[in-house]
Amino acid sequence: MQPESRTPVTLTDAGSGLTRAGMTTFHRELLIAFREKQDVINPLVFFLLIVSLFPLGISPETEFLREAGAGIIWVAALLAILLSLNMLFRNDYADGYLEQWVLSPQPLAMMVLVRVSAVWVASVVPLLLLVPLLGLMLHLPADRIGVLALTLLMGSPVLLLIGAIGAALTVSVRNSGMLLALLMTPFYVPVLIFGTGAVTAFGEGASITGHLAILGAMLVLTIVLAPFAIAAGLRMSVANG
Amino acid sequence: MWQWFHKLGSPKWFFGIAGRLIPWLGFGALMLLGVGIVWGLLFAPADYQQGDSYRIIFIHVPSAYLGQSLYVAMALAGAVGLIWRMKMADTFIAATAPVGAALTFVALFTGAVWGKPTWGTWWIWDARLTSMLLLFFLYLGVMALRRALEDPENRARASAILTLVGVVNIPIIKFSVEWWNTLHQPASIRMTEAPAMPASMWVPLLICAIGFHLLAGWLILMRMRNEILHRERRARWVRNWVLSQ
Amino acid sequence: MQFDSLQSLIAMNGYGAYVWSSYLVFLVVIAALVLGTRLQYRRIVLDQQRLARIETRKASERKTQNESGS
Amino acid sequence: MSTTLLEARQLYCERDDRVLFSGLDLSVGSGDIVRIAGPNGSGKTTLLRILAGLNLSFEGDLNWHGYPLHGQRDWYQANMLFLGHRAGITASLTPLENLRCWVDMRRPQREASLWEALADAGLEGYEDIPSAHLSAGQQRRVALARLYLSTEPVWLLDEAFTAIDQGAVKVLESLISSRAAQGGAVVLSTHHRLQLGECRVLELGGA
Repeated sequence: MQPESRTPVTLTDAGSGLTRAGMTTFHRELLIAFREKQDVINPLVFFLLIVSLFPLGISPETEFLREAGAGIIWVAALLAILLSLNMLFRNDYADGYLEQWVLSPQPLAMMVLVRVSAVWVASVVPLLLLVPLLGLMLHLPADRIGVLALTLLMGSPVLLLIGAIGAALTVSVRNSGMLLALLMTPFYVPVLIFGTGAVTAFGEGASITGHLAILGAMLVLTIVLAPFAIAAGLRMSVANG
Repeated sequence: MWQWFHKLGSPKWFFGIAGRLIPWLGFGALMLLGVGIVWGLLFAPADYQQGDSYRIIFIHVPSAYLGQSLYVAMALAGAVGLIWRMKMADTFIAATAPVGAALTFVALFTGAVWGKPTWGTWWIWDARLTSMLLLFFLYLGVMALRRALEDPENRARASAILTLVGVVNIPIIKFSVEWWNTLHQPASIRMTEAPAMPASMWVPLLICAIGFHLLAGWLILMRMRNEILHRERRARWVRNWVLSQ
Repeated sequence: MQFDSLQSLIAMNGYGAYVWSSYLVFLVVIAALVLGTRLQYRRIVLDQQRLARIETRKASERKTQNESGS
Repeated sequence: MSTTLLEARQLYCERDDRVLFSGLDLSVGSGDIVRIAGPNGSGKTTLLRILAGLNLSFEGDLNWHGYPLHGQRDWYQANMLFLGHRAGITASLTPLENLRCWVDMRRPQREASLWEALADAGLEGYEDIPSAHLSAGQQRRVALARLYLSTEPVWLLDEAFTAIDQGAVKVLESLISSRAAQGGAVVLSTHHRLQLGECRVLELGGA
C-alpha cells in the first residue's frame, strides 16, 4: 500500500478542460445507455404499444388512420419521451454521482445540455427510427411520413429539454412519474400543436415552412433557456442529499 | 423605496400590515361584488344576441383575468425569492396557488356552461377556454410539486423555478392555442371578444372586476398570515400572539 | 329591474339554469376557499396553543425539580 | 503563516425547526485538519454540505481565499473535493470507468496513474468488473482511489468511509495527514477513531 499520495497539491483556476468534460459526460451517458438497455427499450416498446392501440380502439380504416396517423404518432412519441425522462438523473441521484457531477468545476448549464443531448441520442433517436415503420402501419403516405419524421426530429429535443426541467425538479421525489406528466403537459402542448399542424398542412398541400420555422424557434429558445432551469433544479435537488 | 421593500421581507411587519388590511379588503370585496352582481343580474339589459345567458360574463371574465394575473404574480414572487432570497416570496406563492387554481376553475366552469346555450355543447375547444384549461394544469402542477417536496427550502426554490418556466411559456401556449383554434374552428362559432358593450353592461362588469381583485387580495392575505404563523411558529412574537388569541 | 316577477327572474327566459348554476358554483368555490382558510387558521392557532401549554407545564416541572433538587 | 483557504463566519442554520448551529465561525488554513464531532443529527452533514456549497439554506457568510464563495463557485469547486455518505459509484460502470469519468470532469490525468491509484486503493484485479459486483467496502475503495488522484487542496469528507476495513483506515489516515502536510486542508466527520496528528475538533450539537 503506497501511503504517500503521488499527486502534488496544486491550486488551479476554473475554466479549463470544458471540452474534455463534455466529451466524458457524453461518452459516459451513451455507455450507461448501452449497458442499461432496459431504459432505452422501455420507451420504444411503449411507443409501439400506444400506436398499435389506436386502430384497435377507434377504427382500422385507411381513411381515418391516414388523417389521424400523424397526431397518434406525435402523442405516442410525447408520452414515450415523458417515460424516458427519469432515466436522466434518477440513477445518478440514488448512487450519489449527481452530487459529484454538480460539484465538478465546469459550468453546470453546459454540462446539462451535453448530458440531455446524449440522452436524446441514446433514447429518442431510436424512437425516430421507428417512426417510418409506424407510419406505414397507419397507412400514411411516404412523403407525409417524411414530414412527420422531420417535425419529430425538431420537436423531440424540445420535449426532452423541457421534460428535463421537470425531471431535475422532481429527482428527489419518490415515484414522481405522474407528477412529472402533470408538470410538463402544458409545456408540451405548443410543440404538439405545431408538430401535428405541419403534417396536416402538408397533407392538404399547404406549405409547411411556417410551422417548421416556429418549431425551430421553439428549439432554439429551449436550447438556450432550459439548461439554466435544469441546472437550478439540480442544485436544488442535490442541496441536502 | 428600498427600505420599504426590505421591511416587506420581515414576516412580523408583514403580519401586522396584512392584519390591518384584511378587514378593509373583505368589506370592500363584499360591497363591490354585491353591487356589481346584483346590478349585472337584475338591472343590466339582456343581450340582443345571447339573451340573458351573457349575464355569466360578470363572474367569467373577472375570474379568467385574475386566474392568469395571479400566476404571473406568483412568477414575479418566485423571481424575487430566487434573486433576493426573500422567504416572504415563497409565502406568497404558497398562499396564492390555491386561490388562482380556484378562480381558474370558476372561469373554466362558467365558460363551459355559457357555451351550452350559445353553441349547444357543454365544452367547445375554443382558444381561450383551452388555454384556461392548460393554465389550470399549470396551477395543479405547482401545487402538486409543492406537496411532493418536504424540505421548505427546496419547495420554495422548486416552485420559483417552475412558475418562472411557466410564465415564459404562457404566451407561447396562448399563441399556439389561438393559432391552432383558427385552423380547426369554423369562424362562425368562434367565441367573440367581449362584444362592444353599452355602459349599462360594462359598468357592472368593471365593479365586479374590482370586487374580484379585492376578494383575491383578502383571501391571499389571510392565507399568507396563516403561512407566517406556521413558518415562524418558534418566534417569540408568534407565541405571544397565539396565546393572546 | 329587468324582470317583473320572481318566477321570471329565476326562469330568465330560459337561460336561468345556466346563469344560476354558474353563480352557484362560483359561490361554492369561494365558500370552500374561505372555509379552508379559516379551518387552516384555527388548526394552526390551536396546535400552537396546545404546544405552548405543554412547554410551560414542562418548564414549571423542571423549575420545581431544580428547587427540590438543589 | 498558513493562508486561510476556507472561512465561515457567523453561520446560522435551522432544519425542521431545530437550530443546528448559530454564530459558528470556522477558519481552515493550509495544513489544517478539522474534525467535526457531535451526536447523530447534530448537523455535521449539514455543515459539511454548506461548506461544500451544496446546501444554500443558511445565514452568515462563507469565503474562499477571502472572496465570498457564491461568486467564486467554479474556482472553488475546481479546488475542493467533497465525498459524502454515498460513494458516487455508478453500478453499471467498472471502477476504472468510474474513476476516469470523475477525473476527466475535474483534472484529466494519465491512464497509468488511474491504474496506480486503483492498485494503491487495493482494487488490483477488480478494475474491469462492473461495480455492481463489488462489495460495499470495495466500492468505498474506489472513492478512496479518488483521494490518491486528487490534487485539490481542500478535502471535505462527510463520513465518507463508513464501510471500509481496518487496513483501508490506515491508508486513509496517511492520505489525510500527507494532504495536510503538503499544504492542503481537510475538514471531515467520521465514525472511525482516526489517529491524526494535530487535528482541531469542532463540537456540534453541544447546546
